[in-house]
Amino acid sequence: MSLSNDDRYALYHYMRLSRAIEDGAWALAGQGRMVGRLYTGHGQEAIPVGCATALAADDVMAPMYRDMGAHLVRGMEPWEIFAQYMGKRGSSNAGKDSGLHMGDMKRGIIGMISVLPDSLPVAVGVALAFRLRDEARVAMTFFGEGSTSTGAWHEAVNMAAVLDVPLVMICENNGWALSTPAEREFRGATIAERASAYGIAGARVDGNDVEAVHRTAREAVERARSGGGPTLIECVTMRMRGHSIIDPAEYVPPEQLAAWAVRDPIDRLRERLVADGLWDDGREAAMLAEHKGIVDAAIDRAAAMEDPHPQDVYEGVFASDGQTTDTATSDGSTTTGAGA
Amino acid sequence: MSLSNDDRYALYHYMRLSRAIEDGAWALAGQGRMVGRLYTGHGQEAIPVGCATALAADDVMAPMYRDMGAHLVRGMEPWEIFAQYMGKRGSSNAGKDSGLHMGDMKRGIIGMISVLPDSLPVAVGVALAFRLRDEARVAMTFFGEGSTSTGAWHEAVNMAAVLDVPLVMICENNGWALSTPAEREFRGATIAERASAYGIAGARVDGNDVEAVHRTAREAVERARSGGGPTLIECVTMRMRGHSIIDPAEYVPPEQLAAWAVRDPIDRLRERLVADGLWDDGREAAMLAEHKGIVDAAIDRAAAMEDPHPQDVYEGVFASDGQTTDTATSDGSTTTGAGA
Amino acid sequence: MSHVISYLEAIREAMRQAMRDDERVFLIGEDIATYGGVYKVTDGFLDEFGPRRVIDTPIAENAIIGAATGAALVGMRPIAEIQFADFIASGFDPLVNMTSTIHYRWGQPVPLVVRAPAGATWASAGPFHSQSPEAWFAQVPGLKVVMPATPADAKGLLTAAIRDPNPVIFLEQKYLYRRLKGEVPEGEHVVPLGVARIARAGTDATVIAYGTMAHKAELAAQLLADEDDIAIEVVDLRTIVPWDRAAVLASVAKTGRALVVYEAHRTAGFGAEICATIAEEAFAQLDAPVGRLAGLDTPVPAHPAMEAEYLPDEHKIAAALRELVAF
Amino acid sequence: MSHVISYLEAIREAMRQAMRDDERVFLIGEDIATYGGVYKVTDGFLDEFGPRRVIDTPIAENAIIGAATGAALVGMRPIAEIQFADFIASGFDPLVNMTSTIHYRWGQPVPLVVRAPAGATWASAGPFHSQSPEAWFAQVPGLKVVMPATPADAKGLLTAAIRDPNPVIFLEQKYLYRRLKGEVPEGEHVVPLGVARIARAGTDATVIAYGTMAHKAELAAQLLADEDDIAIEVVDLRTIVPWDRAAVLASVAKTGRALVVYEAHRTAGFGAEICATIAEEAFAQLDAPVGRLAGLDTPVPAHPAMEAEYLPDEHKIAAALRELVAF
Ligand SMILES: Cc1ncc(C[n+]2csc(CCOP(=O)(O)OP(=O)(O)O)c2C)c(N)n1
Ligand SMILES: Cc1ncc(C[n+]2csc(CCOP(=O)(O)OP(=O)(O)O)c2C)c(N)n1
Ligand SMILES: [Mg+2]
Ligand SMILES: [Mg+2]
Repeated sequence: MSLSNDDRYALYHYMRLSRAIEDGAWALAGQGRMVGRLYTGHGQEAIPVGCATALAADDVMAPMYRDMGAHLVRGMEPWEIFAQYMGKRGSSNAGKDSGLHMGDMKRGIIGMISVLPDSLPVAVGVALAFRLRDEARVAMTFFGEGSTSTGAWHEAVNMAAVLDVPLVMICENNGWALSTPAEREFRGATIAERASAYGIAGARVDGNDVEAVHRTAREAVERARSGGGPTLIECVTMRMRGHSIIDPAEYVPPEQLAAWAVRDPIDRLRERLVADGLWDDGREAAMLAEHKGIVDAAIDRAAAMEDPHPQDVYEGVFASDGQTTDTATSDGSTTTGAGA
Repeated sequence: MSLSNDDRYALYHYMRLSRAIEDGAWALAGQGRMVGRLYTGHGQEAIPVGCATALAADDVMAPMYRDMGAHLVRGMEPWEIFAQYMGKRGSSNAGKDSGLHMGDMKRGIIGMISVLPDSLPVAVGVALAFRLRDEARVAMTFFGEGSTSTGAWHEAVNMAAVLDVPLVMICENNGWALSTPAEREFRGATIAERASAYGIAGARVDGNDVEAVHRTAREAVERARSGGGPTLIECVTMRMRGHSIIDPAEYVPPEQLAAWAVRDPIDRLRERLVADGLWDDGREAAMLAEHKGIVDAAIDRAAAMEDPHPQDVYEGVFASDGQTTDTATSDGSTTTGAGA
Repeated sequence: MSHVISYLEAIREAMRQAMRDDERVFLIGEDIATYGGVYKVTDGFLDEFGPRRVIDTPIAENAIIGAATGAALVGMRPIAEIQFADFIASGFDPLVNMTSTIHYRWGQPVPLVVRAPAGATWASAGPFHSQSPEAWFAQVPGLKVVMPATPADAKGLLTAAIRDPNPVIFLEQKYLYRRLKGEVPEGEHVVPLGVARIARAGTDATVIAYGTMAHKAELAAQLLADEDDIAIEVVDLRTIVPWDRAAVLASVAKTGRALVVYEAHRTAGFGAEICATIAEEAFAQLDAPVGRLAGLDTPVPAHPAMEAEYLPDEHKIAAALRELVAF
Repeated sequence: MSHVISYLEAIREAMRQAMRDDERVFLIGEDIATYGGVYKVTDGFLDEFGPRRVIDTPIAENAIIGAATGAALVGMRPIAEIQFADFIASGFDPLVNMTSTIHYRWGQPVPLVVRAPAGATWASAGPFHSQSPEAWFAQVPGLKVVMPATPADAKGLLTAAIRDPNPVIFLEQKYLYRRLKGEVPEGEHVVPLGVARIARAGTDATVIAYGTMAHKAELAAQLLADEDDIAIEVVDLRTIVPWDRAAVLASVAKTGRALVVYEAHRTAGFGAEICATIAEEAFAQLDAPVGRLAGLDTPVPAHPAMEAEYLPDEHKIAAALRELVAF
């Protein structure tokens, strides 16, 4: 499972672009142009990117609100993300919900909700359906370490274990759940060690090493695909900004931030690429420029889109008959935008 | 922590009396004289008896529906139990609820509800209050292995661990949750091994050996009382009857029942007492006769009690002001019967 | 072709036919496979459909509902059983926050049925095996709520629920399971959601009810016909969400008098919604205030003497109707 | 002695005084200690009262409510904070099944307050940070439900809630937190649960509301006084359970016209209970059908254009009142 140069470039690209988009969104929010609040994955980019790249096209993933990179890997376009952030009529949630709560079954993305970690039991069901239909498909889902304190988390992990479904569960242990440090969320030393108590495979990996994350995820995905059941992966990282854009996070010790700043996942991969003779300042500058262009164009395109109409609020509470997912094939479903 | 002869007699007495009461209730139910359904702890008597005897008088316990012996240890009188079973006006639940859902703060008993395992988070709060008030008191609670699959279970165990409260959690692993065998409730080898993942003490004990159960519980109670935090104890036993009186339990392999029949906790303690020269047929006959007398008298006394009046239904939805628990002392509360 | 079967058998028949017709349909819940469910509704299903389509789970209402939702999102048509409606509270969050909002938020249908035995038994099932939680779900946009009152409707509405592209809470009336038998069409039988049943035509007053109480209302109407020569119209809503306002208003326009009956706690029960709607929409047609008869604002007590006091029944309904007609 | 403080400061003041007066009172919830709560309601409490009385928990709504219940049973008076009312769904079961029934079942009081910021913000908080779940709890016997509309009431009702021997759901209106300031008595201030406030006297019609909508109703009444010379009486319920039927009926008897306004989803919202009660009890006094204005039967949408369409406000209330008065 060694990574090709192209694989490594892709990992780098997705992480960098994630950050560029989130930086763009941060500025946008500062200008009061966002609908809803901004939560970012600054410093954690290696996890969604490293994991989502381990999936096949017809696998399904249920990301959380910091997983920008996972959306990009699954083919979400930057302008779609900004359209969502601005609550545009033609966006994924059509202005009805906000943030990275974007669902799109064509791309195998389950849209999350705010209640934590409600995508996890849903992902168990996705994986269960794959198993029941004998499809060699895998589901993957992401959650923070704080979310492991919830009952929903336990019920889902335990059910995944008992029903032996092809599911990869990614814990992004970024040290904090809002203002609560990990040691006040749980008393065990790690999340990964819980795996054996559930009777499933577990792993703990440096969440700021995208290649290590990717390898670990790939192993888990292969295990799941070949009937080996679920895996719980703990990716150890650090939340480098406040919980959301309005949180100055004064409760985080500056030393902790400093210690992690030097472990930035983007810098680390770049340094390796440079060391391997695969990257240089020229390429870096070109990528930054390219990404800036992408983000600027995306913002412009999204900004030009139509805003929701007040009357849109009445549409879509219920699906209508014709609209049903009438296929149990591997592409699963036809999707209708919430605004349709 | 060796057991005195009197201690051992007491363990034997409580187990035997539990069974006598449950046998009496079984007959009563057959006569259609019970309100609500009967669930018994046949074959599991060592657990509630061995554990409840490890508590001090001002400790608090939250039992489950099979824990007859725990109620007896805490001073519940057999006639009170039959009054409850018959839904009498002067019973603990005054006919409003049924079965072993009897609460009585004077005796430190939290009344359970049907939803599993809702007493567990409540017991966490009891233990938390003890810690906050610096009282050297302990809370203990009981649940089946099936109940460990629930979100409530996980949230409570995790919170007990993080808040480091003086709580002893007793899992009665009797192999079955209604028709579901333990291996379809969880995939880990044991419940006890979860303890370390939660960062707390754990133990696994032969649940049909009342002395072993008692010693294990006592250790945990002492640990909790001296500030050592919560313990999760798994008592391995077998449900020797159906889930409730109406369940013929045809799904249980006869071999499994046969294998456990020879490990009956009452027989085992008696054999040991006999071997130690502390018990003989005469004593046994006397105790059986005494218990029969207790049960017969209890049934008669309960049967003679008044039935609830239809209008009682309107009483007690809300507590009234005067009735408040206005003390934070170690005896905690004044209790008003539900029927009052 | 029809046959006479019980309410419970009608439910079984709907599920069996759906599972035979559509391989996407599967069952998930506690003790539904080997045991056939606590009320034996799925008895025999494991043998016929095998362990992939009749799945026993751990005790985990949240995960059952969440997992059923996930399976629905990728093309399955799960039927989740919650052992007792009372325990839906343990899986409340996914239903009201996740499952119900998916289509609204991102346009994906969630074809899912959550079945649960609901209501009291008149047999001391007590506070945690007797609840009627329909009002909670009626307050949540995106969930449909069904409460059949007859065997034929149990079959027809469950078939419609399984085919519906939305999450449907199907509250089976455990009191009726074995007690109520009736003619049920043998083959395919679909009763559309949202269309009330005029259970009995009448001119003097309208009773609006659903589930067990629709059954009791029919008994009460018969009592009044027999004893008082009063002609009561009984409107059985069948479904709470959506509910058939037109049928209710048409009946009230005809009779000028309405009594709403439900078994759940009176305060903030779904019947309040019906009363409020009638009061607003049929103001000019009403010859008497809209009456309400419901379960008490207390937990459902175990002892039969109190349980009977708690529950509306045909005699209480008849008494309320006599008063209403005399107004 | 009184001072002018915000709705949020009033809540803080009630809690601070209760904690100073009664050592049994303590706070438990997520991010309430170091962080002072997501809305900073408990800012400074950790410093004043220390970590034993201001307890940060893991993310575990079920265990928070369960544990608070247990502490209440042994003589404490916990105040549990649920970070957003929407997340009460994750701790729904203990509230509706365990906590609410203890006193009924075995006579032990459960003096417990569950505080939660509720309602929409008119600022795009979206479907999971905007809900008004009061109807769920009104349907559950044994829970009291409070929704204050003014700073003075926020303080006085919270003080009463903390002293009440029953579990009380205290739904703070996050829209009002910093927006609404008012005179609040400085020392002890208790507003009894179950007594409505006549926020404004009038003769032409009655608006019944609570929480943010009571505030909006006052604004609407002012609009109608200014622009139309219509005298609206505004009844602010303050508490949903118990609710002050007498005050509502007295006002309706006086004006003959009633409009019920609430922010929650219209169908099966608590307002339906008020409408149903008025329709039944004040039938003879009504000159017009009881009107209802509520949130839509949709999730609360994020985008401001749709959120504004979703929410009742003073203009919509005024329009509905004009129609009502003209009936
Ligand atoms: C059930 C529930 N309770 C509370 C919240 C409020 N909340 C939002 S994010 C958050 C912290 C989450 O921490 P973690 O899971 O570690 O994810 P992170 O934000 O660190 O990525 C909390 C408590 C919620 N969304 N859901
Ligand atoms: C939350 C919840 N779901 C389902 C049930 C129905 N139920 C009652 S007892 C039981 C099995 C419990 O098994 P276990 O915890 O092992 O206890 P045991 O009966 O074996 O002593 C179930 C599923 C319940 N009471 N609560
Ligand atoms: Mg975190
Ligand atoms: Mg068991």
